[in-house]
Amino acid sequence: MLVNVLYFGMLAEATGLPLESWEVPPAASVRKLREQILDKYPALRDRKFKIAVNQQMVDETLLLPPLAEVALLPPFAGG
Amino acid sequence: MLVNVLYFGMLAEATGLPLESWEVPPAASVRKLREQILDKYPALRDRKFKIAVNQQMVDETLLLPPLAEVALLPPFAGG
Amino acid sequence: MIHKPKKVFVDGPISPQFIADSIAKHQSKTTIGAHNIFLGQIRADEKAGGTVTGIEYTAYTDMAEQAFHDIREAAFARFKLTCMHIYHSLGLVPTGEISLFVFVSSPHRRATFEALEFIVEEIKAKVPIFGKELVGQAGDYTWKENK
Amino acid sequence: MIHKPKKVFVDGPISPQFIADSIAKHQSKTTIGAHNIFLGQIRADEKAGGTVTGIEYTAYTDMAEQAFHDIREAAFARFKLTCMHIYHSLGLVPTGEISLFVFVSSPHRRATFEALEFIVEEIKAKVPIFGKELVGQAGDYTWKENK
Repeated sequence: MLVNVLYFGMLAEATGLPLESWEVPPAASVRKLREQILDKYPALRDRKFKIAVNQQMVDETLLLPPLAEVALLPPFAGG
Repeated sequence: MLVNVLYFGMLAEATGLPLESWEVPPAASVRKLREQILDKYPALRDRKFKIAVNQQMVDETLLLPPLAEVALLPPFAGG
Repeated sequence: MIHKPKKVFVDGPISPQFIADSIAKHQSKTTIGAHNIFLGQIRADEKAGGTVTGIEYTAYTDMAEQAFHDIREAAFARFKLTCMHIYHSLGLVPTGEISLFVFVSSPHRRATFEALEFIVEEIKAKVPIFGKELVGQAGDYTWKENK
Repeated sequence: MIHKPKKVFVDGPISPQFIADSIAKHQSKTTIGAHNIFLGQIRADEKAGGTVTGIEYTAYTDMAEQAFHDIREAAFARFKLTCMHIYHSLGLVPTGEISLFVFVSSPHRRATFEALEFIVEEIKAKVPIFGKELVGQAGDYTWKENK
């Protein structure tokens, strides 16, 4: 199952790209995807980030829907 | 002893003048002066006001110094 | 720190352009991170005699200037502010126009929120300013009273 | 009441003139008695590598616009407001310039104080906007994080 992952700010800097498709097992959780991403980009282990799925903040137990838009969000700095 | 009395806003309207000299007994209190003023201008009995002496809010037990600047202040409306 | 007495009263309404110029002057003060501005605007309230068309402000000016000065000093003592400006109208301010402009600046937002509210409440309660609300077209009026 | 989604993001700094124009547009709304404005300005903070010269803002724009919309709706539901406007910069905002402009208006002051603080805190906490603080002249930078 494919999901689209967006990286922002310092995370895009660490991965070297803003957007990437990931293949995950059917009914994979956010946590599972997070682990795959950290395996590929160990530099992200030191960074604080939260995860949004389809533009909603979620916790890691959520099961990813197909074609989910997943965003890795570093600390907010608006204002 | 002479004191100068200033009337503002709706009070000046009721007295018909903004400024007036009053003769009061030596060591007269603010309350005493207030009574004299209300006797001369009964219309002021219906009006809310506070009294400042030499530009400080005071209570009515204060004894008036000679040549005091006494101000009758209706409710404030700044802003 | 002693802050020099500043002119607060302006003749008639305070214009949006005056506010813009005041904001622009603070762009060289690069320790500022947050500005907070309060504006009082004249409402077209409905009264028994008709609609309010404006407020004519008068003041016990000597005492009022001292009161503004005391409020400034108290706010600088209580809150970590970089700048503070207060302007208030005298004379006629028509409905829809601005009669009070309070402007505080600080490195961080918290001080500006607390200071602005403190200053506005103090002005309303402690400064001897009087307002005649002009009502309708026949020359009627009522006297305004702060709550 | 449904409020139509409004454009929040602007390219680069927010000018004092833009703020003045926004204030002027409210003079025809004669139920308004109080305006309250928050401005975020870029500080020249000292960092290890030198002085901050500006912040480069990026955002997850789709989610951010939805977050701004939700904050607007929540503020209209909680506070008795006549108007509310929020503008935030994207791209480079140099030190001393304004990156956030929040503007609330109401018949009475109390609602504006409470609403303004609520909105600013919500924006800082919930809107996915990211800031790269440019430091010194050698191309160094740090990532900003709201507290």
